[in-house]
Amino acid sequence: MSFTAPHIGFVLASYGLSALVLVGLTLAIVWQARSTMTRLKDLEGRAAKRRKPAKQVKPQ
Amino acid sequence: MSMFWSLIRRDIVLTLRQGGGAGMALGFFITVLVLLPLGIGPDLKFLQRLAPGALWITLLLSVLLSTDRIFAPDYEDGSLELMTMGPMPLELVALAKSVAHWLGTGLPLAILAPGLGVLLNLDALLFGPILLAMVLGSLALSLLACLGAAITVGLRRGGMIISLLILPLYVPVLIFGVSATNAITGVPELFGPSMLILTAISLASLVLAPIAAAAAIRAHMA
Amino acid sequence: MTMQLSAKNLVCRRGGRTVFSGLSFTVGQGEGLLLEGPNGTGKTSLLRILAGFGALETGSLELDGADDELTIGQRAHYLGHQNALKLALSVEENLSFWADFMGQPATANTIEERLDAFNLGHLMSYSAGLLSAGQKRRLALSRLELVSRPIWLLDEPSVGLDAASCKLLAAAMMRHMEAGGLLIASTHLDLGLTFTKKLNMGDVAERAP
Amino acid sequence: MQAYANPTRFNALALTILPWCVGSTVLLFLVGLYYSLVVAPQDYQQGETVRIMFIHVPAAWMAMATYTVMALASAVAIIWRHPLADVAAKTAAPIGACFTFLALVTGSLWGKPMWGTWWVWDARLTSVFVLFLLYLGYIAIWQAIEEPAKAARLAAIVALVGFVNIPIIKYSVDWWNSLHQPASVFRMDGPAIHSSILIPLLIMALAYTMLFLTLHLIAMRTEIMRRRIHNMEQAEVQG
Repeated sequence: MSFTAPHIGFVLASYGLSALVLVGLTLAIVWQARSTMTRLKDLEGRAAKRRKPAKQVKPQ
Repeated sequence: MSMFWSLIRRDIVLTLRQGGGAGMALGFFITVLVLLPLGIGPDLKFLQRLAPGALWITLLLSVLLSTDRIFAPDYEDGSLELMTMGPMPLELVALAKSVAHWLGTGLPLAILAPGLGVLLNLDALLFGPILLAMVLGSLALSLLACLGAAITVGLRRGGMIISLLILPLYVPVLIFGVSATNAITGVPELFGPSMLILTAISLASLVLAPIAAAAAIRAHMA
Repeated sequence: MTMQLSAKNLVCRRGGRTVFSGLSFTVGQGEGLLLEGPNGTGKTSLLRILAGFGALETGSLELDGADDELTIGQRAHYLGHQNALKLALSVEENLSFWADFMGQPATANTIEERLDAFNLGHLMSYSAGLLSAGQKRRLALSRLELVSRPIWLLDEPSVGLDAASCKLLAAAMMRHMEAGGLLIASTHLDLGLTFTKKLNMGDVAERAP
Repeated sequence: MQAYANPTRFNALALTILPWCVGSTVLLFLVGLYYSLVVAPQDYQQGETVRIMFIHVPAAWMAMATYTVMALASAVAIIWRHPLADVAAKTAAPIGACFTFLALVTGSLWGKPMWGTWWVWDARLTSVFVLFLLYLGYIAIWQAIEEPAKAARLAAIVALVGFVNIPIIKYSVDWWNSLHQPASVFRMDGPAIHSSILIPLLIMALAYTMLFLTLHLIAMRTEIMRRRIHNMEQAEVQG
């Protein structure tokens, strides 16, 4: 691919933009996966803590 | 079948009494027709070329304007729930609602369109075709509008979403409606096929839209 | 052939929460089931599920003794907190629409009789928008007898009614049961009506896992 | 806990094939880009700008393919009420919308040197634009409804209605296009597909497909977790 050809700017622009959008999409999805995972771990942790303590008398 | 007509009669009476649907849509229709020349310029020749497309787009938007009032009032006061408990299947309820909306909004505009077309210097030859095309096309517009209303009934920003959901579905009606309208002055032999396809779209919507609308209402009821 | 509605260990879950479970009851002709219990124990959910809104998680719900295959909802009146009235229409127009829509067209004087049962007869031609909340509630109640349906599902029907109107409501419910109708109602007020069966949703929920 | 049985099985399955997907996606992109940018010859007519086709056409294909996936998943969700089906449809939409957006932008960038304007109402570009609106409508429905179960059923209806209308819209736009422009001077995918063009095109198409699969799996796992969180929070609040 010669970089001096006419309209080469358009080729670079379209590849660049495609890369930008696809990488951005990938990062967004991975980041969402991470943050949801931590939220779930934190919730499961708290739920486990709640079940662990000894059974109190059932409040009337 | 008197159940079917009772719903249509009630909706028409409500539209007339509250002066909502028909009046608002007509007002909007005329306003847009006045704004167009102000925006585009008074050149009659140019406006004439523009007229069929502009009239159809204005019809589309006018029908869309009154869409979210199709089911919303019944949903809010509990009538919609009661209608799902009637002996009549929900599909026919949706069909009756669509026909009522068509008779209240779409049809009057379709009949008045040629007259109002004069504002855009509509070619006299086109009065007949545009009347016929709009009468047929507006039925499909109301059926699809009713589908959009059923999907978004009770939603907070329902009105906004309706246009996003329904306008893409209006594309075929617009294309064949406009081509049927100006076929006479353009390519005359196109008039027949465009009109037939437009009618086909309306008939297909007559069957499919109420089915989807009923499914949407059931989803809302659960 | 007597009609009977029988439910066996119904379970209803909404958004991950068990609304009620292990619920069983039967309501025969001429019988009335009173749903008791604090708020949030699923009285409204049960009535709405019987009317056809929303689905059960598990459990069976049968209506035996019914000939054609109408759903329970199509055989029932459901009265929730809304009155399903169009304020732009007159009192008579509201009722005549629902009579036509439900497939039992009514003449003007049948409508007037039903309105008299809730002493609204004199308001026939007035617009529903002029009515007070109590009058609107009574207008909705008069629909129950205008369109005859074997099953009544009433969710706190006496809300917004004064003492006199409550008596009219109790009388209507009595007439319905005597005519062999089934009645399932939830209410906090003592309507002066003896229900043949009672179901306390409170302790049902307690037993639920 | 029946509702979560198969999603947990799905999670396990997804975890096993995910590394393979990521690996093949990266590999395919490397090979594809090499072929597209280096190996493929210049076009005698368009010169270098023909290379834009290698990312425009796959994006347009994926835009259509994703909507088809959404429609199929929605059909399964409505007919068999399978909990995973609407998770699949919901998570595919944003990815599909990105592909559609890319198809539009690269189409415009490709058209500029050819037709001298950024946007030409070419039949294909117009249909892709309407498809983009269908995507936005579908995503908007999910956001407008709080209760997941109701949102799922309504979104499924919107996807199916949209899917039924795509061929009608496509046909009417093509017909409309031929009405006003007898024959568009420049055909998007060139007169004949020469192998030197076909190979990079197919590799890139495969790369895009694998990228979709990878992202879709990750997004579905996230959605399943998000629903579990939603239910746990609700259970906690209502006690």
